[in-house]
Amino acid sequence: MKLLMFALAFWLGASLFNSWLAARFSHRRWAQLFVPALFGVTLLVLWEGVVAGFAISPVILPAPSAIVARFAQSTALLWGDFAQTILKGALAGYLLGCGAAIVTAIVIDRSPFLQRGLMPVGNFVAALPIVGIAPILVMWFGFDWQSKAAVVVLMVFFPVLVNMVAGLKATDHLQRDLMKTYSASYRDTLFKLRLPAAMPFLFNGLKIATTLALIGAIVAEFFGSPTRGMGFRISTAVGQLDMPLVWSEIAVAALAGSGFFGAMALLERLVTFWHPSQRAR
Amino acid sequence: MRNLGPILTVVAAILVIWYGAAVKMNAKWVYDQAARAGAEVSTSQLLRETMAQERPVLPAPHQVAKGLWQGVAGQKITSKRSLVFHGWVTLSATLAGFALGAAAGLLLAIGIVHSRAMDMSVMPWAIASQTIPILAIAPMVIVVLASLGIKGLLPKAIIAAYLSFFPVLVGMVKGLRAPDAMQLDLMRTYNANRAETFWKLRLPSSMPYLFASLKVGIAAALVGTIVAELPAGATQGLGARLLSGSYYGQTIQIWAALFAAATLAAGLVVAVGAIERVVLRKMGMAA
Amino acid sequence: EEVKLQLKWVTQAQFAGYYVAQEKGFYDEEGLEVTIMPGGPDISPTQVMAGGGADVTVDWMPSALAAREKGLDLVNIAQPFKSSGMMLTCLKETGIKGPEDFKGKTLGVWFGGNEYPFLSWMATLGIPTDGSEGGVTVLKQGFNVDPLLQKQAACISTMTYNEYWQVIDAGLAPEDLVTFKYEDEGVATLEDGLYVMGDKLADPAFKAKMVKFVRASMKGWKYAEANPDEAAGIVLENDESGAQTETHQKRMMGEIAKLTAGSQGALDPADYERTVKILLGGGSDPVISKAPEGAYTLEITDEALK
Amino acid sequence: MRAPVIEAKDVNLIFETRDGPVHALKDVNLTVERGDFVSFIGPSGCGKTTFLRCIAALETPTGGDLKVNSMSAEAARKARSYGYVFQAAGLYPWRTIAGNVKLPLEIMGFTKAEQEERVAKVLSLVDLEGFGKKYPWQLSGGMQQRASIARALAFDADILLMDEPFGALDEIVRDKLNEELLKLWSATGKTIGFVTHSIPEAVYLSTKIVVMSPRPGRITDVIESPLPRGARPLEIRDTPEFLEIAHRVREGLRAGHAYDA
Amino acid sequence: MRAPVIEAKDVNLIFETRDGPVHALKDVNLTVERGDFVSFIGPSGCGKTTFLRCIAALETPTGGDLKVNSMSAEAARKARSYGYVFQAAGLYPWRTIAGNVKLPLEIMGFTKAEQEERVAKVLSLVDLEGFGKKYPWQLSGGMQQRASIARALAFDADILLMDEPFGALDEIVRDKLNEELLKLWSATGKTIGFVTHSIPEAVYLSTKIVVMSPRPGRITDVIESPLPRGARPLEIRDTPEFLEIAHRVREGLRAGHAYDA
Ligand SMILES: Nc1ncnc2c1ncn2[C@@H]1O[C@H](COP(=O)(O)OP(=O)(O)OP(=O)(O)O)[C@@H](O)[C@H]1O
Ligand SMILES: Nc1ncnc2c1ncn2[C@@H]1O[C@H](COP(=O)(O)OP(=O)(O)OP(=O)(O)O)[C@@H](O)[C@H]1O
Ligand SMILES: Cc1ncc(C[n+]2csc(CCO)c2C)c(N)n1
Ligand SMILES: [Mg+2]
Ligand SMILES: [Mg+2]
Repeated sequence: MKLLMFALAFWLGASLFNSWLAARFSHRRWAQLFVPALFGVTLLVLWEGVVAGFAISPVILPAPSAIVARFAQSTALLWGDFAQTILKGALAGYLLGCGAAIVTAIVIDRSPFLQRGLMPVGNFVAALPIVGIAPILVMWFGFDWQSKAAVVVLMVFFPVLVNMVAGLKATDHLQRDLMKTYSASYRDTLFKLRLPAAMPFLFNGLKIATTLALIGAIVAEFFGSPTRGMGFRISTAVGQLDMPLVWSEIAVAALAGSGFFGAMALLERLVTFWHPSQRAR
Repeated sequence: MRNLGPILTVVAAILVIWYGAAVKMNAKWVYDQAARAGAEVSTSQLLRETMAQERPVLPAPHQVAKGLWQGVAGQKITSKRSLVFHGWVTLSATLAGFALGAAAGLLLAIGIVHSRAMDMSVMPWAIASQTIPILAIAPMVIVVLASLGIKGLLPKAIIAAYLSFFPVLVGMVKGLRAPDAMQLDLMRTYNANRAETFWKLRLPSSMPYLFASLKVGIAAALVGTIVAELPAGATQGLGARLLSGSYYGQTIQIWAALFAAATLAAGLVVAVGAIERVVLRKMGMAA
Repeated sequence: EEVKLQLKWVTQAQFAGYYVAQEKGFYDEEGLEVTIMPGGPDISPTQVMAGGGADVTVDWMPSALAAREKGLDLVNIAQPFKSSGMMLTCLKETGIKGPEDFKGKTLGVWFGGNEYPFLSWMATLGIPTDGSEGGVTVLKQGFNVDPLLQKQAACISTMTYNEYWQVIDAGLAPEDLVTFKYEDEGVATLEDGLYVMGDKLADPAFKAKMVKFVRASMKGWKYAEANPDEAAGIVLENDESGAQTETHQKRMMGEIAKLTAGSQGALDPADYERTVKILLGGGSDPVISKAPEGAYTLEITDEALK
Repeated sequence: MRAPVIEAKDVNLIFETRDGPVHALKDVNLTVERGDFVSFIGPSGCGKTTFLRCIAALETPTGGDLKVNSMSAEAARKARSYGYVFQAAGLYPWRTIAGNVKLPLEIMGFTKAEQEERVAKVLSLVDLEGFGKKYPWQLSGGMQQRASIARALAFDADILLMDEPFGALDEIVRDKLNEELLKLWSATGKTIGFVTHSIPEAVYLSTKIVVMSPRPGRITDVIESPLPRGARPLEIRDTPEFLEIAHRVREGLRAGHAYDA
Repeated sequence: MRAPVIEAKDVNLIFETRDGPVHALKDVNLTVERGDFVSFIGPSGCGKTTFLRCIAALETPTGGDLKVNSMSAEAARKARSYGYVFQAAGLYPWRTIAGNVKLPLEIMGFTKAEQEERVAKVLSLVDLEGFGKKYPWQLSGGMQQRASIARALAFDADILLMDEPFGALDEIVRDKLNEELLKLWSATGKTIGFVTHSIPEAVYLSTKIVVMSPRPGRITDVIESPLPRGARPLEIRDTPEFLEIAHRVREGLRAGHAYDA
C-alpha cells in the first residue's frame, strides 16, 4: 500500500513537473527527450505501485522490476528471437512489401483504369484480417521466417500503396502545368516533380507500416514457427506462466518498434526537409 | 458507378489468376494421392480434382463462394452455422469498441492539442503502445479482464478500442492542428476563448481528417474484435469461425469467414463514408 | 451454487462428460449451476485460474505441475482420463520406423504447455531438440494437421481422438502412416484432470461444492461412455462456433471413451508418480526440477465416489 | 489634443530563426491619434505586417513599449478594441459568407436579431448583398477579399487594422472601395491602420503615411498629409499637393531600396 | 509584314461546371506578330489567364482556331516555343533557387556547364545573385516571384508568356523590373504576352494592349501603342500620348465593369 501511495504521489509530482517543463522549455532538445522519458518512468512507477499495492499475482501481471530482472538475465535469448522475428521476418517483409507497393503505385499511376479497379479491390483485400491469412501463409510458405515475411508483405503493401498513389497525385496544378510548358517527358515529370512531391505521403505510409510489420511478424509466429522468435516465445512463455519473459519480449517489440518508427521519422526529416510540416518549429 | 467496369476487370483478372493458382497449388495433393493409389492423372482429371477438394491448399473461388452462400443464405440467421449470426456478434463488439476507441482518440487528441505537456509526453508513448503486439497479448488481456469480472462483449470491445484509438488520435491531432496561423490569429483578434476556438475553428477544420481516420479506425476495430474473439473461448463471432476452421483444416470455411470479415469491413468503411458525405454536405464542405 | 469450469480446448467430445452432466441435469441434481467456458489455443487454463476467472479447470498434468513450480498452487482433485491419447504421427514415406529414425527429421510439436511430454520423451531417448547436431528440428505446430499433409514435417503431434482422424479424413490411409503412442513408448503423462487452487480447498464449503461437482461430472462421463452417440449430439448442441461435424464428434467420443474407461474419477497415485518421474527425467532441462508436494488430493474423490 | 490611440516607443522585435536572428523591427516610434488614417508603405520584408501584428498583440515586441488605447496591446486585444483584415481573405470554408461575417458577432455575444441586422448591413456596404448564402469558394478572389473586410467591419471596433486589403483587386474596383472606405472612416471616426504597396492609394487615403525600410525594419519617414480630412474626390489625385506627397513617399521608398537585393 | 506568331480566330472556351457552363472566352480574335509586346488587361475573371493558357496549350479551346508559330498550340508547346511565368511563383520547394532555375535546362538537355552559366546569368538579371543556394521558403514573396521570372528566362524561348508577374512587388521594384524587361525584350526581339492589372504598366510596356471584359470573357478593344518600340524612359509615363492611351484603356476597363458585381 505504501508503494502505491508513493507511486501516486510520484505520478502527481512528475505530471506537474512535466507541465512546468513543457511550458517553459518545450523548444529545447533535452526537454523533448526528458519530458516523454519522465512520463514513461511515471507509468512504470505507477504500474509497480499498482502491482504491489493490489498484490496482483505475478502470473497475471508482473511488476516492471521483475521484468527488468528477467530481461537482463535472458538477453541472449531475446537477441536470438529479435534476430529471427525482426531482422529476418519483419525487415525482409517490410522491404519487399514497401518496395512492391511503391513500384505498383508508379505502374498503376499511368492507368486511371487500373487505379479505379485496383484500389477498391485492394481496399477489400487489405481488410482481410491477418489472423485469418497468417495460417494460410504458413501453410504456403513454411514455418520459417519466409512465411512471416509474406504476412508482413501483405500487411504493409496496401497502406503504402494508398499513400504512394495519393502522393503521386499530390502535385498541384501549377507545378504540373510548369512541366507541361517545358513539354517534359513522363520520366522527367516523374523524377523531377512527382516523386519528390510524393515523399511526404510515402513516409506517412512507411511510418504506419513499421508498426504493422512488427505486429505481422510476431503474430504470424502464433500459427506455426521454428522454436525461436518473439511470437513463439510469447505464446510458449504464456503457457509456462513465465510472464516476466513475455513482457520482456513485449518490451523488445516496443523498443524495436519505436526505434524503427523513429528511424523512419528521421529519414523523413532528411528527405522531406522542405515540407511545411517539417519546417514548423 | 463508372468504377464498375474497372473493378469487374480487375476482379476477373484476379479470378483467373486465382483459378490458376488453385490448380497449381492443389495439384501436388492430387498427384500424391494418385501415387499412393498407383494411378495416373489426366489433365482433365487434374483440373476437376484440384477444384473440388475438401481441404484444398487454396480453395477455388467457386468453392469459397459456395461456402459464403451457404453461410449467409443456407441457414437460419439465428443458426450457429450462419455467417450472419457470427457476423452480427463481431459487428456489435466492433461498434462498441470503435465507439470507445474513437472517443478515447478524440479526447486524447483534444488534450494533446491544448496541452504542451500532453503533447510532449503522450505522443511518443501512443506510438510505442501500437508497437506492442496486442494480438499477442490479447489472450492475457482477456484473462486479466475476466479476473476483474469484465466479460462478454466488453473485453473484445476494449481490444478493438485499443487498435482503433491510434488512427483516430493521429488523424485528429493533425486535423485539430490543420487551421493555419492566420485562421488562429483571426480568433485571437476576437479574443475568442479556447472553447470557442475549438468549436468554431478547430473542430470544423478537422472534419476531413476526422473521417479519414474514422475509416481506418473502424477497420482496425474490426481486426481487434476478430483477434479478441480467438482467445475469448472461441465461441461466437467471425474470429471464432476463422479459428475453428483452422483447427479442422477446413480451408473453405476459413476463406468464407475471411471474405465475410472483409465484406463487413468494407461495409463499415462505406457506412462511415456515407456519414461523412452527409456531414460535410451539411457543413457546406462537400466541394 | 455456482461453479465455473474452464476447459482446456474448444467445445468437443473431449469434454463430453461435462456437457452431458450439464444437459442431463446431473449438476442440477447436486444443486450446482455450472458455467462451462470453452478454451482455445491461446487460452492458458493455468493463467485463467491464477486470475481467478474459474473455480476449476481441465488441464494436463505436465502443464499443471510446471505452473505449480512457478508458484501457482494448482491441485488435482480428480482424474477422469486414465490413459494418454497423445501420439506422434509420421508419414511412412519418410522412412521412419522407430524412434531411432527421428534424428535429422522435422517434428511438429504443440507448445503452450503441451510440449512437456514430448520434451521428456526426447530426453529419455537422448535426442537433442535445440537444433544441435544429431537432434531433431522442432516446429511449433499450428492448430491443424497441414504440416504433415504439406510434408513440411515428417511427424506431427496428434491426439488419438482428434488430429489423427483429420489426417485420415484428409485422404491419407492408415497404411501411409506410422504412429507412436506415448502410452506405448512408456512416456505417457496424465491428461485431462480437474484442478483447483490449493488455498480454496481450505474452505470446507468449497470442498463440499467440488465433491458435488466431481460426482456429477463423473456421472456425466460414465453416461457419455455408455451413450457415445447421444453424448456427441449434446456436444454438437453446445458448440457455439457451429464448426463441428457429427461424424467427427461421434468418432471422437468413441476414442475418448477408451481413455476414460479405466477411471472412476480418482487419481491413481501410481500414475501420478509415473508422470512425475517422466517429467523429472527431462535430461539437462527437466520440466520440473523436484518432485512436487501436495499437487493432488484424494479427499474430493474419496468423498464423491463413496 | 486628441488622446493617442497607438503609442509605440522604441519598439523592437527580433525573430530567432535557425539562420540566426532577424531584426524585423528596430526602434520604432510612432504616435497615432484617435481618428487618424495611417498608411504603412515600404518594400517587401520591411516589417509592415509585423508592426501591424504587434499593435494587434498577435506578435510581442522583444523590446520597447507599445500602448493601445492607453493599455498594453494584449489588454486592448482582450478588450476587443480592433478589427483586423488579413493580407489573404482567410474565410472559413465551412461557413457561408454570412456565416463568416457572423463569426465575430457570435463570439462577442450579439443577439441573433442584431447579428442578422449587422450582417445585412456590412454585406451591402461591400456590395455583396445576395451572396450571403454562398460559400467562399463560389466567389472570385476579389469578392472573398471584400467579404473579409465586411467581417472586420461587422462589430464596431474602435480601431481597424488592414493588411493590404485591396491587393488582389483591379484598379477600378480598388478605386471604388477606396472611396467607400474613406466614407466609412469619416462617418464613424474610426482609427485606421492600413498597409499598402501602392503610393497613390496611401496618399489618397491617409492622414499620416509611415514609410518603412528593411534590414532592420524601421520607420524612415512619417508624412502628415495636408490633404483635407473627410471626403476626398478621386480627382484629388491630380492636384499638385497630392503629387508632391506622392513624390516624397516615392523618394523615401527609393531610399529604402538603395541597399536592397 | 512580319510573320504572325499568335493567330487566334474565333476562339471560344466553355468550362463545364456543376452549376452549368462558364463561357470563359467568346469569339476571341487576335493576331500577334513577331517581336510584339502584348498586354492583356481586364477585370477579375475576364479570361486573361485562360487565354494565356490557351496559347500555352495548357487549356484547349472548345471552338475556333488558334495557331502559334504557324502550328497548333499543342505542337508549339511540344517544340518548347515559350517560357511561361505563372501568376503564383510555383517554385518546387525541394529544390534550391538555383535548382529551380536549372529545372527547365535539365529537361531540355543543356550541358552541365551551360546550365551553371545560364543560371548565374538570369539570377543576376533579376538581382538574386547570392541567393542560389537558398530554398524558396527562405525568400520573401517578391524574391520568389523574381526567381520564377528567372526560371522562364533561363532557356531562350521565342515567346514569353507572363501572368501578372509583378503582382506581389512594390512600386519601386516593379519599375525597375519593368525597365529590365523592356531592355531584354528590345535586345532579343522576343514576343511577349503579358497579363497585368495595372494600367500604367500595360501602357508603359506594350506595343499592343488587349482590353478584355467578362461574362462572357471577350476582347473589347485592341490598342496599338504609338509609343516608340525599344527603350522607353520611365518619364515617358508623363507624356500626353501616354496619358491618352492610359485614358483609353481606363475607359475600356470601366465599360467592362458596368455590369459587374
Ligand atoms: N515568424 C517569423 N519568423 C522569422 N522571421 C519572420 C517571421 N515573420 C516575419 N519575419 C521576417 O521579418 C521581416 C518583416 O516581415 P513582414 O512580414 O513584417 O514584412 P512586410 O513588410 O509585411 O512585407 P510584405 O510587403 O512582403 O508583406 C521579414 O524579413 C521576414 O522575413
Ligand atoms: N478550371 C476552370 N473551371 C471552371 N471555370 C473556370 C476554370 N478556370 C477559370 N474559370 C472561369 O473562367 C473565367 C475566366 O477566368 P480567368 O482565370 O481566365 O480570369 P482572369 O482574367 O485571369 O482573372 P484574374 O484577374 O482574377 O486572374 C472565370 O469566370 C473563372 O471562374
Ligand atoms: C495450438 C495448440 N495445438 C494443440 C494443442 C494440444 N491440445 C490440447 S487438448 C487438445 C484437444 C485435442 O484436439 C489438443 C490438440 C494445444 N494446446 N494448442
Ligand atoms: Mg506583409
Ligand atoms: Mg488570372
